[in-house]
Amino acid sequence: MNLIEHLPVLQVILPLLSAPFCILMRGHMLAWAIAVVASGAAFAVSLSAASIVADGATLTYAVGGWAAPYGIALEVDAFSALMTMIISGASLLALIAGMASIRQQLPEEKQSLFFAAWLLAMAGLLGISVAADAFNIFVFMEISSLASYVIIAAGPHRKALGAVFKYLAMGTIGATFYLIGVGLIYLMTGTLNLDDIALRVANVSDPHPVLLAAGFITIGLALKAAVFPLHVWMPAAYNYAPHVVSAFIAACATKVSLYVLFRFDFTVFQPNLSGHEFQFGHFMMPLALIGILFGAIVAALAKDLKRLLAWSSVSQIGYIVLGASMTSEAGMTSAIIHMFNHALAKGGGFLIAMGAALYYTTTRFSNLAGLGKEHPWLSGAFVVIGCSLIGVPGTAGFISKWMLVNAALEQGGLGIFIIAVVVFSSLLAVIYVWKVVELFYFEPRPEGASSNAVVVKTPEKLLFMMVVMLVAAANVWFGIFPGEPLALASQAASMLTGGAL
Amino acid sequence: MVEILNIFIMLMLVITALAMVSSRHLFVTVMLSGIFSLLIAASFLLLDAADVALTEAAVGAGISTVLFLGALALMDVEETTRGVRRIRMVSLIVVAVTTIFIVHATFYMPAFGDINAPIHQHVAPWYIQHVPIHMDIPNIVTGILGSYRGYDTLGEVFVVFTAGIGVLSILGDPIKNRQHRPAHNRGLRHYLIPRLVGRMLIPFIILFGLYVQFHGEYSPGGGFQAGALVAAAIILYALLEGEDKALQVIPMRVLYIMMASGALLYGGVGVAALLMGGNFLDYSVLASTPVAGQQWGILLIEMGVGLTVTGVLITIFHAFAARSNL
Amino acid sequence: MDVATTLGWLAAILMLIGAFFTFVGGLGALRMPDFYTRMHAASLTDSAGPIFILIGLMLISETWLVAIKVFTILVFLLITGPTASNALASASLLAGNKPGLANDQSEAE
Amino acid sequence: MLWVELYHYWVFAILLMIGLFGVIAKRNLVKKLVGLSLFQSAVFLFYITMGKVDGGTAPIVGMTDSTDVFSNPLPQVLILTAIVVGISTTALGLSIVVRIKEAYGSIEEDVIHEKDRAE
Amino acid sequence: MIIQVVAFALIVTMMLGLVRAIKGPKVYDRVLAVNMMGTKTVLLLAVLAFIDDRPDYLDLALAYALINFIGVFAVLEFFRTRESQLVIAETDDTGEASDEAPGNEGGK
Repeated sequence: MNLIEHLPVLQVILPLLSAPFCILMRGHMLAWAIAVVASGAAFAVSLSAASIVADGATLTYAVGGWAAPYGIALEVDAFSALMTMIISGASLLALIAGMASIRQQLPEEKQSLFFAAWLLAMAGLLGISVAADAFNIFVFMEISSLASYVIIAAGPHRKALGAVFKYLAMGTIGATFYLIGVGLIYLMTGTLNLDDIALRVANVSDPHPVLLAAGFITIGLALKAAVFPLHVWMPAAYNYAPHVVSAFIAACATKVSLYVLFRFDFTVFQPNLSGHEFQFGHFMMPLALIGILFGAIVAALAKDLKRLLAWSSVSQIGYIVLGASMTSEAGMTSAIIHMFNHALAKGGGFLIAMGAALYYTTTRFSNLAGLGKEHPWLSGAFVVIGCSLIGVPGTAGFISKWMLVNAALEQGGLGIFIIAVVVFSSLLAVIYVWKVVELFYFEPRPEGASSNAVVVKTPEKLLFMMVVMLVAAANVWFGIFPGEPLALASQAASMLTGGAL
Repeated sequence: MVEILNIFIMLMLVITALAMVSSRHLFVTVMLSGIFSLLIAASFLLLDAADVALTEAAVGAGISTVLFLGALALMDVEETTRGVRRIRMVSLIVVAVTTIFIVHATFYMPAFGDINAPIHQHVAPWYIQHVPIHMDIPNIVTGILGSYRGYDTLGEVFVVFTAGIGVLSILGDPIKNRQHRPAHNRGLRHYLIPRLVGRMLIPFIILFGLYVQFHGEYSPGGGFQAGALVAAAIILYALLEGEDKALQVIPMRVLYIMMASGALLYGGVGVAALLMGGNFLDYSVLASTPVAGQQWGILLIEMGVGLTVTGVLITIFHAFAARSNL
Repeated sequence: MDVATTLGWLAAILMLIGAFFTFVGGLGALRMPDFYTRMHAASLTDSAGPIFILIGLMLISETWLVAIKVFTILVFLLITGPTASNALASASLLAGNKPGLANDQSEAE
Repeated sequence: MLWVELYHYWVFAILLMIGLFGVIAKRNLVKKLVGLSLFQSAVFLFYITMGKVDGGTAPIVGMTDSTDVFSNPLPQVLILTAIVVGISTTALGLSIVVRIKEAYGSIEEDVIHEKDRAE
Repeated sequence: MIIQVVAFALIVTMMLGLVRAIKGPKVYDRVLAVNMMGTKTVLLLAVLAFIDDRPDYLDLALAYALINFIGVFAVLEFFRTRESQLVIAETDDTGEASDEAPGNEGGK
C-alpha cells in the first residue's frame, strides 16, 4: 500500500475516525491524548502533502475507486494544502496549550464529548479543504458547523448559548443557501464535481440560473465566513466560547468558508460567466473596505480582550476579501498569505487571552491591568503578536499588508483609495493593540482583582508557555522568512486566477 | 394525473406553511409541522422519490414531532412578543427580493420533467445503467448512496453522530439529570387501551425496521430509515412504560457503544478496503468478485448507519426526556 | 385496472363507497359543532373508509404478496386508529372538556 | 401550459420565503427553528422536483418492466443526506433552546436581550 | 379511472382536515385533524401504489401507519405533563375563549 497515494483521504479520516474512540474512553485525559495524536497525525499528513504539491502538482483521489464525475473525488493542491496546514496546526497547538484552560472551564464528565466534537470540527474543516465535489463540501461543512456549535456551547457563561443559537440559525441559513446554489448548478449542468462543473458551466442553455447560483453561493458562504454585513454571529460566538475553542475556531473556521468561496468563484464562475470578475470585485470590495474600518473601530472601543480580538477578526477578514476582490494574481496571493498570517496572529492572540484568563479568571480589561509585571513572558508574546496584527515590519502581518499594497498599486486610481483605507485601519489597529499594551505594562494591578482561580499545574503551564512562545516566534519567523507559505500562496493564486485569464 | 394530485398537495403545503409561521401557539405550530411532513412526504412520493418519502415520514412525522414536543414540555407554548416592526419589515424585504430573484430565474430553467435537461443526460443515466452491472442490486438510490457517493454517506453518519454527542454535551447525561428529579414518572400507565395496543405494536415496528434495513437494496429503505423506525419503537416503549424502564432495557452505556460502533463500522469497512489494496471505501476488493464485494460493503455500511442512527435518536430522546421529566 | 371482470366491478364499488365514507368523515370533522362530535365523525369513517378502500385494493391486487401487504396495512390502521381516538378522547375528557352539546352552545359556530 | 411547468419551482420559492421569514422575523426561538426546518424542506422539495422525469418512476429496477423510464436518482441521494443533516441541526438547536430556557426563563429573544443587558 | 376518483376524494378530505387543523379551536381538534390526515395519507399512498403499479410503495404506507401512531402517543404524553398550561393556552389564534372552568382539572 502506497501511503503517499492515500494522503488526501487520510487527511480527513484520521481525525474523523478517532472521534468515536474519544467517547468510548472513560478517562478524559485519554480522550485528550487521542485528540492530540489525531491532530498531530493530520498535521504530519498535511505537511507531507504540502511538500508534494508545493511545486504546483495536484494530488487527486477517487474515493471508493469511482472516477471523478460519478464518484467523489478529493483534491489537494497548494491552496488546500495551506488550509489543511492551518487547520491541523491550529488544532494541535490549541489542544496542547489548552489543557489547563479546559480543566478550568469544563466539567470533567463533559470533556470526552468535548474532545470528540473538537475532532469532528477539525475533520469537517479538513474535509472541506480537500473536497472536490460541491455536495461533499456541504456535508463536511455541516459536520464542522454542528461540531463547532457543540464546542462553542460548552462555554461556561450563559451568553454562550444565545451566541451559539444565533450562530446555528445563521450558519444553517448560510449552508442552505449554498445548497440552493449547488442545486441550481446541478440543474443546469448535471454534475457535482467541481472540475466537471467548470467545464460544463460554459455551455449551459441559459446563464440566468447560474448567476442566481453564484449569488446564493456567495451570500451563503459569506454568511459562514462572517464577511462584513453578515458577521453579526461571530463576535459573540468567539467571545463566549471556551478560550481554547476561540483560539482554534478563530484561526481557521471562517477562512475555510472563504476558501470554498474563492475556489468556487475563481474556478467555476469567473472563467465562464462574462463580466463576473467585475461583479465579484465590485460586490465584495465595498463590503471588505467597510468591514475593515468598522471591525477596527469596534475593536478599538472594546473593553474585553476576547471581544477586541473577535472584532479585529471582522476587520482582518475584510483584508482577505479585499485582496480577493481585486481578482488579480497579486491580490489573490495577498489574500491567501493573509489567511496564513492572520491564523498565526489571531490564534496566538486568543491563546494569550486564554493565558490571561488562566491567571486572572476573566479577560475583562478592568481585570487585566498589570499583567506585564506579573507575567512578563505572556505579555511580551502579546506585544509580538499585536505587532503582527498591526503589520509592523519584521512580523508576519507585514508580509500580507505589503503584498496587499503592492496588489492595490496595480489597480491604478482606485488603488490609492484602497491603500488609504488600509493605512487608516492599520492606525486603528495600533490604537487597539496599544490599549492592551498600555494596560499590561503601564497600569498597576488593581486592588482586590481576582486571580488564579485554578492552581495551574507546572507541566501544563510549561506546555502552554512553550506553545505561546512558539506561536510568537512563528509570527516573527514568517515575517522575516516568508518563503514556504508564500510559495504555496502564490502557487495557489496563480492556479486560481490562471483560470480566469 | 399524478401531477394534478401533486398540485393540490403543494397547495396544501403552502397553506400549512403559512399557518405554521403565523400561529402564535407553539403546540399548534408543531402539530401543523407534523401535517407538513406528511404532505411533503406524499409529494416526494408523487415525484418518484420513494426512499426520501420514507425518510421524511420516519423523521418528520415521527422523530421530529417527538423532539419538538419533548422540548415544548419545558417551555411556554405561547409566543408572547410580536417582535419589532422594523425587523419584520426588513425581513419581509429580504425574503421578497430573494423570491423575486428565484422566480425570475425559473423562467430560464429547463422545463419540469424534461428528459432532455442536462441533469438527466450527464451523470444520472450512467448510474442507472451501471448500478445493475457494478453491484447488481435493484434499488439504484441505495447503490449510489452506499457506493458511488459512499463518502457523503460516511459524512452523513458523522453528522448524526455529532448531533448525538452534541445533545449529550449540551443537555448533559440523562442518567445524572434524572437523579435530581422525583421518581413519579410512570409513563402513560393510566391509559389502559393505548398502552396495551402500543405494547403489542412495538415488536412489529422493530420487525418492520429490520425489514427496511435488510431489504433496502431491493425496495425503498436502508440504514437511516430503519434506524429511525427502531428508535421510534424504543421511544414508544419509553413513552408507555416510563423513561426508567426504557433505560433499563437499553442502558446509556449501550447507547454510547451503538453510536460509536456504527460510525466505526462504516469507517472500518473503508479502512479495510484501504488495507486490502483498494481505495478508501472501495468495496470491490472485499470479496472474491467485485460485485459480491460491493454487495457486502453496502450491507455492512448500511448496518453501521442503522446502528448509529438508532443509538443517536434514542440518546437524544432520553436527553430531552430527562430534562423535561417526560 | 381491469373493470371488465366482476371482481373489478366489485372492487370499484367498494372503493367508491370507501371514498364516499372518507369524504363524509372529512366533512363531519369540519362541520360538526364540537370536538366530540367531530371526533365521532372522523374516527368512525377513519375505520370505515380504509376497510372499503383497502379491501377494494386487495381485490385488484395482482399477486398474493401485494394483497397480504394491503391487508397488513388494513389491520394496522384498524388497530391504531380507534386506539388513538380513544386515547385522544379520554385525554380531552381528563383535561376537563365536556361534550359541548350537553350544556352550552358557545362552541357552536 | 407554462404555469404547470413552473408551478413546482414557484412552490419551492414560496416555501423558501415563508421559512426564511420565520427564521429572520420571529422572535421566539422555537419558532425560528420551525422556520429553519421549513426553509430546509423547501430546498429538499426543489431538489426532488428537478429530479423528476415526465412519465418516469421511482429508480428501483426489477419491480417493473426494464423499459421504464426512471427519475433521476442522484438528487434523491443528496436529499436523503440533507434530511439527516436537517434533523441533526434541529435536534441540536432544540437542545440549545432548552438550555436557554433554563438559563433565562424565557425563549423570547427580546426578553433574553433585556436580561443580557441588565447584567 | 375509479381509483383516481378515490385518490381525489382522499385529497379533498385531506384539505378538509387541514382546514380543521388550522381552525382548531382546541388543541385536541388539531390533534384529531393530524391523526385523520395521517390515516388519509396512508390510504393515499396505498392507492398511489396501485395507480403507479409499484407495489413497493406499500411498504411506505405501512411505515406511515406505524409512525403516525407514535406521534399520537407523544402528544398524549405532552398533555400529561402540560395539562395546566394547555388549559390557559387554549385561547388560540381564533381568539375564541376557552369555556372551561379551571376547577375541572381536579377531575382526574
